[in-house]
Amino acid sequence: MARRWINRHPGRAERLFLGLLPFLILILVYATGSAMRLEVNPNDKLLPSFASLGNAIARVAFSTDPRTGVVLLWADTAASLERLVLGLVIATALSLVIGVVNGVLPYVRAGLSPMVAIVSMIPPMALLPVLFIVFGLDELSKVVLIVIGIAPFLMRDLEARILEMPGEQLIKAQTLGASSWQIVLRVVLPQMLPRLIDAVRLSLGPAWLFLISAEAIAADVGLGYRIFLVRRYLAMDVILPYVVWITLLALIFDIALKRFNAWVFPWMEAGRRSA
Amino acid sequence: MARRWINRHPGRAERLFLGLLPFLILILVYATGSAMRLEVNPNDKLLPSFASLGNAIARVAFSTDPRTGVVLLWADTAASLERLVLGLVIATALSLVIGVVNGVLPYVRAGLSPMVAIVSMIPPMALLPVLFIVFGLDELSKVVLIVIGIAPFLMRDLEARILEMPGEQLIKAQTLGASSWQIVLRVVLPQMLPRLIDAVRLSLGPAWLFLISAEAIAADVGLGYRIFLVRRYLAMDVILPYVVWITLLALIFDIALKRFNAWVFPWMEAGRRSA
Amino acid sequence: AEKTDFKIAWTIYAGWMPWPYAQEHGIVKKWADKYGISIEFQQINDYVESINQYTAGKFDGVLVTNMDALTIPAAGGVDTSVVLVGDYSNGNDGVVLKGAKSLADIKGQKVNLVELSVSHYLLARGLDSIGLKESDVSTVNTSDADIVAAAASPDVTAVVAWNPQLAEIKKSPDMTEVFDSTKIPGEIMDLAVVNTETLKDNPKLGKALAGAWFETLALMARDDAEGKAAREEMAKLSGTDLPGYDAQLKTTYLYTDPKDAAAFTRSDDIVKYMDLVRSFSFEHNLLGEGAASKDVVGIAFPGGKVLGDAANVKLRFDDTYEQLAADGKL
Amino acid sequence: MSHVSVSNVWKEYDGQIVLERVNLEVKPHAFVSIVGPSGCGKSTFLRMLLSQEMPSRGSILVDGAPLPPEPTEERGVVFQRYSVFPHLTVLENVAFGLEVQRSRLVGRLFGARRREVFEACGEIIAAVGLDAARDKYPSQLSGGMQQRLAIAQALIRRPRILLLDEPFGALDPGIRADMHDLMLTLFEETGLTVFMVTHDLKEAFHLGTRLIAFDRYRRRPEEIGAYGATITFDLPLDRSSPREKREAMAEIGHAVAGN
Amino acid sequence: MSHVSVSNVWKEYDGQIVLERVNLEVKPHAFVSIVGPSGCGKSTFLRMLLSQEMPSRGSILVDGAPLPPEPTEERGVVFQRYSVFPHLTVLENVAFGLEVQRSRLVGRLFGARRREVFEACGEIIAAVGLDAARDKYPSQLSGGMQQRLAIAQALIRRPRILLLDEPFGALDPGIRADMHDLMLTLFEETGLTVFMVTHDLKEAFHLGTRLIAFDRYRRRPEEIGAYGATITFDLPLDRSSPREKREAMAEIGHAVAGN
Ligand SMILES: Nc1ncnc2c1ncn2[C@@H]1O[C@H](COP(=O)(O)OP(=O)(O)OP(=O)(O)O)[C@@H](O)[C@H]1O
Ligand SMILES: Nc1ncnc2c1ncn2[C@@H]1O[C@H](COP(=O)(O)OP(=O)(O)OP(=O)(O)O)[C@@H](O)[C@H]1O
Ligand SMILES: [Mg+2]
Ligand SMILES: [Mg+2]
Repeated sequence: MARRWINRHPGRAERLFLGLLPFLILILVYATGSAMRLEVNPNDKLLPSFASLGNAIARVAFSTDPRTGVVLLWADTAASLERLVLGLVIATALSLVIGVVNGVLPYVRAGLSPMVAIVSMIPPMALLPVLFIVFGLDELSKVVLIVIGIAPFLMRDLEARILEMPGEQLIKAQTLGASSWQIVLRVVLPQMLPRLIDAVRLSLGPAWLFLISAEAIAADVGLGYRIFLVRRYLAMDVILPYVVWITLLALIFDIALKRFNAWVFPWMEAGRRSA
Repeated sequence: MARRWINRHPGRAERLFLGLLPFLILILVYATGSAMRLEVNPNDKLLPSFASLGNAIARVAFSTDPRTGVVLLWADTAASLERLVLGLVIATALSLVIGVVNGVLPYVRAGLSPMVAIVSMIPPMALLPVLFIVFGLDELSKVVLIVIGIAPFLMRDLEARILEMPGEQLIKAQTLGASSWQIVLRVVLPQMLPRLIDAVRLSLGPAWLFLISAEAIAADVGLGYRIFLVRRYLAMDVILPYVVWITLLALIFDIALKRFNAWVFPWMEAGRRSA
Repeated sequence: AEKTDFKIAWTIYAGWMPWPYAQEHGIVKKWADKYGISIEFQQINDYVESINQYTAGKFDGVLVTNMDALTIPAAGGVDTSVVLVGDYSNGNDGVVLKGAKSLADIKGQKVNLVELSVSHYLLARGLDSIGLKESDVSTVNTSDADIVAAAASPDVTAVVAWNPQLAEIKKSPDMTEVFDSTKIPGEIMDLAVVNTETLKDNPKLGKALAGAWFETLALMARDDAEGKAAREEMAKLSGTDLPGYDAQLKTTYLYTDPKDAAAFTRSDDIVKYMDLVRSFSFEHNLLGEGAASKDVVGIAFPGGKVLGDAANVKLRFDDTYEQLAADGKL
Repeated sequence: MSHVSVSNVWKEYDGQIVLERVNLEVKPHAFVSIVGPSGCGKSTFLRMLLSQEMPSRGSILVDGAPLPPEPTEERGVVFQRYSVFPHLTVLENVAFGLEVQRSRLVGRLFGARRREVFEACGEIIAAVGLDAARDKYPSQLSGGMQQRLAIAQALIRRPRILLLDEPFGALDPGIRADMHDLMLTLFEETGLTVFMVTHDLKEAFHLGTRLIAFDRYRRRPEEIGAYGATITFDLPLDRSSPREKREAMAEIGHAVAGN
Repeated sequence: MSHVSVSNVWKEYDGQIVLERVNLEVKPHAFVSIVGPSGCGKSTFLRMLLSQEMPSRGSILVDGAPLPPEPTEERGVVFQRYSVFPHLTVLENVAFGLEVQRSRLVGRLFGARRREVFEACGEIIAAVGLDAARDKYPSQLSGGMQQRLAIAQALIRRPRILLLDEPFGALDPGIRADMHDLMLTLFEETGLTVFMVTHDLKEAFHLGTRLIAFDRYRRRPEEIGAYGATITFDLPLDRSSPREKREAMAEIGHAVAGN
């Protein structure tokens, strides 16, 4: 009997092949588009050939910039990563505190939850001038933009997750004599940390977005700065590798956080339905 | 005996008071900051007084613009909402289809899930030039930016939610003779729709963000257009009301979607722990 | 108040690249040291943001065009002095049409440009020159960073831009430049401005800036290896190469000689140009929504000439430092 | 001919052996009660009969053919944990099986055909005593009510094999007796084969035509994991002789209690 | 003096009356078995004793004082549904109560004190038969094992009142008998007062020193909702007289089965 499709699982090799397929198609589509445009206008910069992409990569990633004596890609990456990690760490720590008290304490929730909900709706880009004036144009404002951009989401998600916890667990902890503080520390926090990290994974995309936007406005080094700088020359041969590189970095973060979760919180995995 | 803080729930009046408190504080902080700056420079534009905010609001919201003959705020709102709603609807529909097949069919998941994860990490702003060429510079590209910005998140969230469903339900449906298609239609979809709408609520912030960014890049009407246009002369008296208005609109969307969920999917509420 | 540390915001633009070069090669420091002060040039990517930051008081000075100096800080009540008129756009700004031969073809088209910027001014002047009105076209506000990509989009037919974007746009074979700033020489100026109060309390700042500026200009104007090396570096800094940068310099009229700069600042032309600019600004509500006439913001020129409200002078063209440089008294 | 035939089945999880050397031949129309200590693998055994999991070794045949590789409508199930659909009312939960059968395309009926099916479901809903809760959602029901719903839902497609995992554990004695009657009636009427895991020996004896017990032969802590449970008792039950039944019950009770 | 005193308690949910006019006086050191049909409000009654919910009307006193408005360590609980902490191992779950008692600040012990507490927990873990699973997480345990863990966890703080909601429903007879012995030993040793909901009359009689039954007087479908359940039987049980017990059991069984 033929199995239902929902019960058919691809094997290892099949999975690899299927996973790569869309990327192969993408590369093919790009190559075709690029060739077509270059045929019409050999100087077209929008979809450069793989050869010029390679040249640009060699220039930015493997040779030192004669003016500054650094390899551009690495200098940019180091600067951006520092801002990103700082922003993520601060946002996560802040959200953990506010998300947990919001989820656990009805009085705090009544006060802060509507505020957080509303702040999460404010488009931070529109307030950039104010941000820059309050936090200066240096590293701080870039980190703050990331924090303002993702923390409200993290807080709301955490609050919702805590409210989804089976009420019995909190009752049970109380019957074992735990105080509010102990319940937070020993019941809520440990169960919420892995969820928070999952939420941070979902926030990686937005975090990069905010970082790039901040770097586009005020910076003299960074991945977003470089993209912005060469954008006015439509130097897609630099932009595309940078975008791929950013995506790759984000992906590495994502996978690292996932691994970290599975490693530090084994009880999460123990109960999962196999995929 | 004093109750634990986790068991103390504020009353109606207290809740109202606590909910308003942060906003009152915010207004107070703003008023102080504004007064301080205006004392130094009466023409300061960064934190205008409530009087000049009022004037600006009257100008943009209640009187027709002499140049174009329309009331600016309404014209901008209508244009932006049209783009936003279109983007949200398309993103939701697309995500529903892809998220569900990704969650339900292991073969499709093997092919698409990595792609979706990677696409969700690409900062769409950096690829704007390509978007412009493919989708033009008009309404379409703005809608597409919203879709590209939020759909990957929606898809990933939906996929994860489906994988979290108790396996017993799918087994049970199979023992009742349901085919893959019937399981999708009658078991997975109805349970996922409310989750999807919850995810859309979480995406409202990013959706506005992408809309405003798109309007900042190329537009002749829209809330984001106006904000970036008047930013040229730091007209915070217009920007601030616009930001408040955008936040309010997003909030109304959020509440409307929440109500909609509770109304159309009564079974969701029936089992919730009281807040 | 007297102080010793000053911050100036700069953005990438052909006529402003001498500043970061001067900073990196110690020319700024040399002159600042001479007057016992320190000057830091900070790069901002977003041009409007740099002016906003200056207007909000985060910087003591900024590099800006004449129109933006009038409409942003001056109209915002920040009394601003022009220390140096660095250059004027002599082809650096242009109107480009896709598949059309003359400016008259623009009628009825959608024009992509940075609204309310010098591009907008250029367009208005261009339309004016052939008897068209602004209402004969419709404008679409387009970010300067993305205008090259926008121009490549199939549904865009008319663009106003400045360099280096302009040069990129013109590279496309179906694009024709139909109007540019050589037709309105001197009207679009690139300035170094400083908060008037700060300058009054610290004239040393003006002297140091003028000293560093003209030394650097002299260096880059040289046709020898050193001059070339300087320009090459400026090219790198602005994200292009030497030929690209030289091409941009060709359409930028740099006042290399301080005497010329001082003479231009004192000329009647500049009054005429500023009157055109303030008329445009007023018509586009850039002098404040409540402005009753184009006279609300006063503009002062050397020799006591004033355009507009003399009791509310917020923009001052000051030839003191250019003249000191010309006289070799720095 | 034997209807269900289990030969030399092993089941491991990550190297831990749960079941080993399970052999069983079941004739058609048998009611197999399964007992055994907690955690010995009874639910695991049912899951394999359901094709929810595959044996690590060995084979299971039904009517001589290997078990289909996935759950089918021929084998109904009531899980130990609640397994009704939370988004459907009691009535819709029960009607689900009939709706997907009669409407292959959308799995849902409309108009007169829908009314007809819903009416047909009324009988079994009444039989499990949920008449007053027809339009409630599962989250509005008590645990026992949810379980009764699950039973009604599983019976609606009249499966040939029914797998029950402690289905009556949460029911009160009155309802439980009613459910027993219902089960027996259905069993007699339909020629169903039933596998039922239970912790209640009385129930096992009352309903079963055969009783099997799973247990480990080795019980020392260090041996658990290395050795699995298997069938340690296998008694045919004759419903007509109460005395024999009582004796067997005492014997088994002793053995299963493990002391 | 009466220890727990329930006077004229009503409970409604959204206008649906679940319990009405519940009156009960319980002496110290009583073992109250609670039976009644599914959905009649037994769990609801326990939740009120726990202060998890408030009565809509009426009052509950313990030792003459009103019930604290929230759960306290004096009233332990084992829920019908699993209520152990999923992120703690078996050992950590049991130690939880002692850890929060001895470390008010962080609710967690370290070093020698931690070892000491963990050792103290070993006994009760052995008593519920989870010795081999000390370091497993709840999701790795079978349903019955989870429930045994919940029992061990609730007993560790030696509460004065213990509330059990069908705690042994998922256990096999052998383990169940062990748990009964454990319960009775603890009950005798500690002077505990126990309220236990069960569906198993034999268990109710075996463990209880008193048996109460909840039921509705009105059973017609249209009356449900308008009238709640209340205490319909209240029997003191004398453990020493098996015959009386058997007779009472038959009577109750009949009444509760409702036919
Ligand atoms: N997915 C799994 N991964 C690892 N071990 C598992 C898994 N499922 C079950 N087990 C183990 O298999 C053994 C048997 O579990 P099972 O649920 O079949 O027991 P059971 O006999 O049904 O017990 P109970 O009577 O308590 O329901 C247990 O020791 C359990 O820990
Ligand atoms: N939160 C709630 N909202 C509305 N109705 C509820 C709620 N909780 C319980 N009920 C209703 O109250 C009644 C009693 O429920 P309860 O869980 O106390 O029954 P029970 O006697 O414990 O049943 P069982 O023996 O099946 O566990 C049921 O009819 C149920 O539908
Ligand atoms: Mg089991
Ligand atoms: Mg109950």
